Amino acid sequence: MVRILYFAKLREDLGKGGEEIELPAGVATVAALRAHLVARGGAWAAALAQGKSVRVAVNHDMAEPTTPIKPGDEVAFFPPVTGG
Amino acid sequence: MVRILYFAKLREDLGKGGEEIELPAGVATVAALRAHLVARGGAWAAALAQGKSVRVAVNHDMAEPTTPIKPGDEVAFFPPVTGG
Amino acid sequence: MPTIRVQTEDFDAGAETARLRAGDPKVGAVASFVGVCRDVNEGDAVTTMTLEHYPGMTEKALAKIVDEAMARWRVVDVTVIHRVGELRPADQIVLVAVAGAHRGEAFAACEFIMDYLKTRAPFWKKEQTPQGARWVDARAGDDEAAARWGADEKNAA
Amino acid sequence: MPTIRVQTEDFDAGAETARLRAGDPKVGAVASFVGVCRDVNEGDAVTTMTLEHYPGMTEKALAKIVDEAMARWRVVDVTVIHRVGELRPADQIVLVAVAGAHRGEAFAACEFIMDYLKTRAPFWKKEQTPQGARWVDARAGDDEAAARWGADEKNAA
Repeated sequence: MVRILYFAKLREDLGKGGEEIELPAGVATVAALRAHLVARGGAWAAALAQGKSVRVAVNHDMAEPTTPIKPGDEVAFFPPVTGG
Repeated sequence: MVRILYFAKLREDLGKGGEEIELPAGVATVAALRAHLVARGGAWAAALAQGKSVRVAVNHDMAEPTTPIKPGDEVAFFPPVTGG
Repeated sequence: MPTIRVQTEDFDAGAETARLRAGDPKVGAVASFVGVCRDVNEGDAVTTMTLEHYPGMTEKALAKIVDEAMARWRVVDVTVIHRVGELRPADQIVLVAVAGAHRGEAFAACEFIMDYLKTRAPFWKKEQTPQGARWVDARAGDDEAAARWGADEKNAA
Repeated sequence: MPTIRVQTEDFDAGAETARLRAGDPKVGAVASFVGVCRDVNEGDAVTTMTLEHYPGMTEKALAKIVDEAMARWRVVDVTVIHRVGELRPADQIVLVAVAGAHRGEAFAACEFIMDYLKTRAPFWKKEQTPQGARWVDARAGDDEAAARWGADEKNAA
């Protein structure tokens, strides 16, 4: 299981703040997890498609597409940050 | 007449905070006034000699050796500033 | 020991800055920054703003930014306070205060922390305007500001 | 309208900064700096410090520096307060606070004013140490700081 969180506009567009999913076989990086979610189609494809500005954190650290993901991780998807 | 002021270490070294003097003939710049004061010898030569770090303001504006001086001006000599 | 807080309440910038330097007579310089909610953004009136964040990650991200600043510059101590929740124009949003022996390093560390906070700390602003609510867009200018310090990741792009 | 004061009394940096931005909801950024009297300088303990200035020129020199900053950067307002007379370690010496729409310009103007103040405003520090009284020497580093903004005159040299 990985815990996935969504924030800000992504949370609104997807209609949820988070979920827990079983990592499918072969999904072991941020890029692969994102592609897996895009494959759901609909709002998921629209919000997370390649080219959309989406930032990802794995276990509270900013991550890259190549950052590895393993069961037990917390993975957050969110728009570019706008604090300050 | 010009009004001359001395500040900080210069004031202490010269033993006075200021004086009024008649501008001698030919003394029409900051450099010429400084040379005129150095010619007094003693503490004046020691404090104001060429090569000593001395800053000058004419009528409250920072001045250069070539800045003109005329009767009625206020000319201040002081060490490099150290505020803040 | 840096102070890092994420809170809904307002803060007293003067008291925080005084506390930051209290007790260390080696401090000769305190540089600080307060970010304030403006009443207009991109030409539209802003009536309220809501700041969302990522509890759990936020403090950790801020601590990392502060640690990096303290590794780059010789500073004595740092305070970062960032508000979340609903804010109104003229409300304070963020305080970054840096105490150090000398001003150059205090200024640099303070501006570095703000630039990194703007591009790496998980906060998001939503504005209420007469035209409706909208999420604030990240600015390329903030990435450029962070890039001056050597940051290569982009936030806004 | 800039506020420029030279005074023996202490100041409340938080209150001054709050006042600086009050009433202008276009202000999104307040950068400020407080210089503090340290208890050590060049390896020697400092028990008290006396700040001398040039009454009549001081306010004018500060106003000129602030005007130059406001011509270079789009900022809304500036406060500069500099103390004179006798100070002790941990006492505040100077406050420079700049309010603007955006942080980059507020930071730049604030640091510019401090750098120019250190090299162009007629203040002189005399320290009391266990070894006796001494006038503080100007630092070449302060000239270098001012030179970053294009200043060509040297103060310390």
